Amino acid sequence: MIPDHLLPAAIVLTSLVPGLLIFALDEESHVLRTTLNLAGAVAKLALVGWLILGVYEGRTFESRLNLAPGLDLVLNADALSVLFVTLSTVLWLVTTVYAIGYLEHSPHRSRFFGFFSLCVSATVGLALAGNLLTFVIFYEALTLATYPLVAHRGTPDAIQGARVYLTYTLSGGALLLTGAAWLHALAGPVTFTQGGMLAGLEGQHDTQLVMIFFLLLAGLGVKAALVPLHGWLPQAMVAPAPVSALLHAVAVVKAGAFGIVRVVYDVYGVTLAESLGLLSVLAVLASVTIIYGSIRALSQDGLKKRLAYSTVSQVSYIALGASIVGPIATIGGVVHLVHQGIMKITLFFCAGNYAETLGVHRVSEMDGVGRRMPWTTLAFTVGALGMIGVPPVAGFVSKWYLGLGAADAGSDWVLLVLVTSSLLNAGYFFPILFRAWFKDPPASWPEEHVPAGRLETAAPLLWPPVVTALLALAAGLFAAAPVSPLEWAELIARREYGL
Amino acid sequence: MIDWLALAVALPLLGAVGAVMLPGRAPAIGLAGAVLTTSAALSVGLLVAQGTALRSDLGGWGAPLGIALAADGLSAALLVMANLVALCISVYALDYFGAGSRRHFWPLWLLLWAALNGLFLAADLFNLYVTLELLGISAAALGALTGRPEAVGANLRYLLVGLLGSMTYLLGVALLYAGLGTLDLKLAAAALTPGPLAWTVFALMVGGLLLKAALFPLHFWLPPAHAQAPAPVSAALSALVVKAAFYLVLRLWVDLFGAVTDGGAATLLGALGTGAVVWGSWRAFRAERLKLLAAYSTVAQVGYLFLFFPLLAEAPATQRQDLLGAVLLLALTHGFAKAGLFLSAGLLQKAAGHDRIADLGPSIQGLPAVALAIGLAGVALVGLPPSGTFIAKWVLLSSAIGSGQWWWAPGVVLGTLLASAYVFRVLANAFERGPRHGSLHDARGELAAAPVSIGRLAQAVPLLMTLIAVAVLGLEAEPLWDLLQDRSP
Amino acid sequence: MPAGRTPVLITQLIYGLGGLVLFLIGIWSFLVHEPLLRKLIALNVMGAGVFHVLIAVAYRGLETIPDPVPHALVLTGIVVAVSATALALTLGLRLGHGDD
Amino acid sequence: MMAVRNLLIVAALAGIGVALAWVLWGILTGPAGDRLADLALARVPETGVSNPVTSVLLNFRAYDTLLELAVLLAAALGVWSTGKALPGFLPAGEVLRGLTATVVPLLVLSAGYMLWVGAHAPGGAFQAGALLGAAGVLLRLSGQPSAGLPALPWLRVGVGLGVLVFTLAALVLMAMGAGFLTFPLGIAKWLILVIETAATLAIGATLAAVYLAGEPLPASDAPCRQGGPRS
Repeated sequence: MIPDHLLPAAIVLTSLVPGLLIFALDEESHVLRTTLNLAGAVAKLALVGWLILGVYEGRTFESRLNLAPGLDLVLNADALSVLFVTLSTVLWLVTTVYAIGYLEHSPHRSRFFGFFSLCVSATVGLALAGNLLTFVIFYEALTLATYPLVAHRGTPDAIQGARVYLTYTLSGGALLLTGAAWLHALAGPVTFTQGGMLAGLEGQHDTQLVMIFFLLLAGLGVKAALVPLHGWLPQAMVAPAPVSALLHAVAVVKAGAFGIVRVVYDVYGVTLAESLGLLSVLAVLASVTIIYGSIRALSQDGLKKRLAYSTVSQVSYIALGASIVGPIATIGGVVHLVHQGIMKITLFFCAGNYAETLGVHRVSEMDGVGRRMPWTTLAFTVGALGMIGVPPVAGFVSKWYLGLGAADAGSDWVLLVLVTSSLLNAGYFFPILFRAWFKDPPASWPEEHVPAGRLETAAPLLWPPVVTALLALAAGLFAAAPVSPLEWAELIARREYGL
Repeated sequence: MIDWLALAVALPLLGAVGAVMLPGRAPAIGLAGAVLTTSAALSVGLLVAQGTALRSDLGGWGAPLGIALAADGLSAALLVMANLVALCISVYALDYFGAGSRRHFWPLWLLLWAALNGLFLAADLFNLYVTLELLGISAAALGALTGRPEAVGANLRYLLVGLLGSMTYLLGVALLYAGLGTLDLKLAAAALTPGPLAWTVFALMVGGLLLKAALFPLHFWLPPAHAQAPAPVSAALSALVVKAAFYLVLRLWVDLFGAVTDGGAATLLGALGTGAVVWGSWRAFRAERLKLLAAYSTVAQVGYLFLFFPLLAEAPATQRQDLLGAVLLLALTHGFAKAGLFLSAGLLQKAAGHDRIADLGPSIQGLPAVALAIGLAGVALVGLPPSGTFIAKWVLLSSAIGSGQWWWAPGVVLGTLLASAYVFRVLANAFERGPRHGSLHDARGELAAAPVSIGRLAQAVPLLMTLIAVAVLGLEAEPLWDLLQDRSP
Repeated sequence: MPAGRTPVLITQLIYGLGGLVLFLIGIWSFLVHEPLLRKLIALNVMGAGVFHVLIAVAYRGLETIPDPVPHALVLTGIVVAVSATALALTLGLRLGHGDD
Repeated sequence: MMAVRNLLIVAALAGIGVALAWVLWGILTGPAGDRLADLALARVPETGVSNPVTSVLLNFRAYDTLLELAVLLAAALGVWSTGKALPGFLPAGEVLRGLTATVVPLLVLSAGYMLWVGAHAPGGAFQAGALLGAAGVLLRLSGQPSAGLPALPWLRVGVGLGVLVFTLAALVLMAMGAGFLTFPLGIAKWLILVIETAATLAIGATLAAVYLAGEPLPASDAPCRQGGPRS
């Protein structure tokens, strides 16, 4: 078996190595490519399972590579990283299946799946990052690995979208790098420490610490799509559906949100962050983003665009959770990292299915789509209800904890934000559900690719959304079960607050 | 007794003479010379890594009368890099040059190589002048090899500017000998005291070298000369020749002038470096041809190297090592990455018949290995992880801020962003499938119809080099710092 | 300063300062004149200036054998300068500047 | 505009000149004393030659000289790489031919003398090589398109000869345990003479060859050109 100090590295390598091998494959080697993809995904899942067990038992896992004096690449597993790693690993497996079905006949598959694997490697790497340097390294690597995916189709739109994506993320990356290097100069190597590694620095360098925080926040906020840094996200919608799923649920946006959580809890620590007045700024930014994203989503006719603005809004719940002091809000924010991922990936899978099966891209074309594709639409419905926060889907749990936490911390205005946002969510999701289920289907679909057979669409396209929808339901229904995302978020909150 | 230092210079000289005398066998002799020279250089590197600084008194006279060759961590690291890069270029060149230019390329190339090794190993200030001239003359001759008027003109200008630089350097050496009575670097360092002589000699020697290192605003000669040369030569010019001049400035600074000049000179170098980073990156972004882009990118990268001087000047002894390691890492990474980029550009130029960035789509998509090499080179040039440049920039930024010289940071960040802009302008071609380029199949068809076929070996070389820049130097750079540990002979 | 050194010093200064003047004239000409051939001549003037400085440094009076090291440096420098000039002239010739 | 620029350049150079002159004054009146002169002169007897400058060039700083021969070689190769040699000149008239017939052998003879005398008096490989080169130039001017140089294969040997012999000698010495370029006293004189002879031939051949401004053509198809020397 793998020794403890190599396990985190091995988890990264299970997607990195297949990714590099896939690049070298011939375009037509379907079987080998699929085998490599799935073998990597399954192996990663197995290793992550083992890791969860170990972390639950309190063992430490740390892989360390010395880059230069005082600069270490550190991968280790604490409760927070395990949560994110598990999410990405599970969703990667599902997305891989989906992507194989989605892209099987389009060109450049080796290139696509190669970068796809690199993208997940980078995500897992930044999830397991044990210090800020490592985080920055994988954060930039993620940018690089996703650029080819966004540009994949090669149309002028795709190239343009990829350029916008790159402009935003690399500028953000530069700010993050500056902030991180500054912090390194100020405080030495920035190791992620529960309770905050800067906790002792209170009262010294306050101005510098505030400036560094905003540099880091700006860098992370780009990927987390905090308003006004969200401009790339709707443009990046030109990418193929599995990529959108990856961007929105598994990797990019999540990486930004995860980074904010890390910086607040494990770099600054809640106490220092609050005493510097950083949290209230973050709370305001997050709230503005939540409302703004929802409002913009209302008026989008393109289904993927509507979902994109919904992401802008939903991801900021995570930042909102981090900005409210107290374990309950922390639980809400952290658990939403998982819940939003599962629900949003479901929605994107479904959107991809509509486009791929029927050529339906717009909300206005979705009349009666539920009758033609009931399973897909059912999955979509679960995801949408979850986003609105209807029990018992997972989204309800997150919002519940966020609300409780806000009330607990005396930030009543946050409740108002939550309620408004939920109403707006309902405002842009219910019309879709209504059209899909209750309107009559048109005589013919815009572009029907897959004829209705025993299944409503190709099996690799159908199963992933069904599975993730079930996961979203399960995460809500069995929230109290051991090793549920909620339980795990509580574990994280306990450790962060030293309870 | 095997004198590896002397062999590192003598072997390429012998190879050059062999290639001159037997022009029909020039490639075979050249490659043999390349392999042997690289072995000698690697031996030097290994010996230094094992803990001894090397010094060889040629002729047995010893300083100050005789000339010595010497290698410490700094020179050994650059020597090894230069020789590995040169070996890669040699392998690539086998395929590149046709029957007409082979007999000209190989002997000049080996002479240039001898000059590089001689320069990295020199311990005598006048001997450095001779190696500089050998370098400049062979480089200009190689750069003009295509015989096109633009190439000849650009390289004539390069030769003349280089001569201006070396003449200035030589006056500095003359005054230094007049004042100190020695030409040996170590002895001169021991004798030099702060004062008008030190400052004048510094201004003359370093000023001359800055011209050769193409530090902004003295860079004007570089882009046309490097862009017009044949691809393997451009690779050597940008990756190695400019680097050699920079090495000399650093060497003189560390050994000779650092202690006798005040911070003002270092600040000036840093300011010029910032100018180079911003201006070079901007011009690279605006360049319409790939090789010109690569050449301007060299101007910018040289700027980063000079940004370390003001930090070195202020740093306490404990941090000097870190900074030296970082600047060395940056130089090494750029060496591999830029050579890889130029070699890739050469392949694209062969495949497409031109190097206009906007029209490179079909050829770049038909050569995925080359696209990957350009991508990796781009990662290293921008300074994204994992690459040696990233670590170097991290050290640069945190030292600048940590020592209170935060004003160097914005230039670095701006340069990084501009660099991403110019790199991805090229890379976007790898994905574009607009109507202009037709579909992938058209692109392949066009390539198949083209008379030029690009060999697998020629494609593998730049890929290997850029992989070294990214994966090896980005993840396993620690030994560089060990090399820099103080090791007295 | 010992009295015997004065005549030596004067000779040295004439050569040395003359060398500096040549060097500066060379730079001036290099900077001001566009034609590459003139720049090349300017460089050779600069070289001559440096060599004069070295010769001045080597001089130790009529009765004393001069310092052979600068003399050797000058010889080496001349050959190097000739080589560079030859290449530059040929390149210029190929450009069509050589016929002036 | 140009005038202002030129004025600025002159002013800047004048400033630099004053500074340089001041420094030079300081050096020449300062205590630097004999520099390396006495040390070098004291050890001349160990070099195998008695001319101090030759001692420095071929022994103390022989490595410089080796690289300098490489510089010369690089220039020749650079010249050759630019294209074929320019056409030769029309055969000279009676007077010039007669002069050439007298002067060229004299030049060759003096070159031999220079080479030999360099061991103990001013002279040596460079002066000798320069004389040979001058002989070549003269031949070329008087209508010999090849400047008296041998056919290309041999010319290639000729221009490389200096570096070849020098490097081989140094490597053999190293292999024998003496050290790179370390001449044992007993054979130093002869070694230096061999190296200098090779260097003389190489320098002479190179200087004459670069005067052709290109790679020489095979002797048979070297065309002649109308008119005298390029005007």
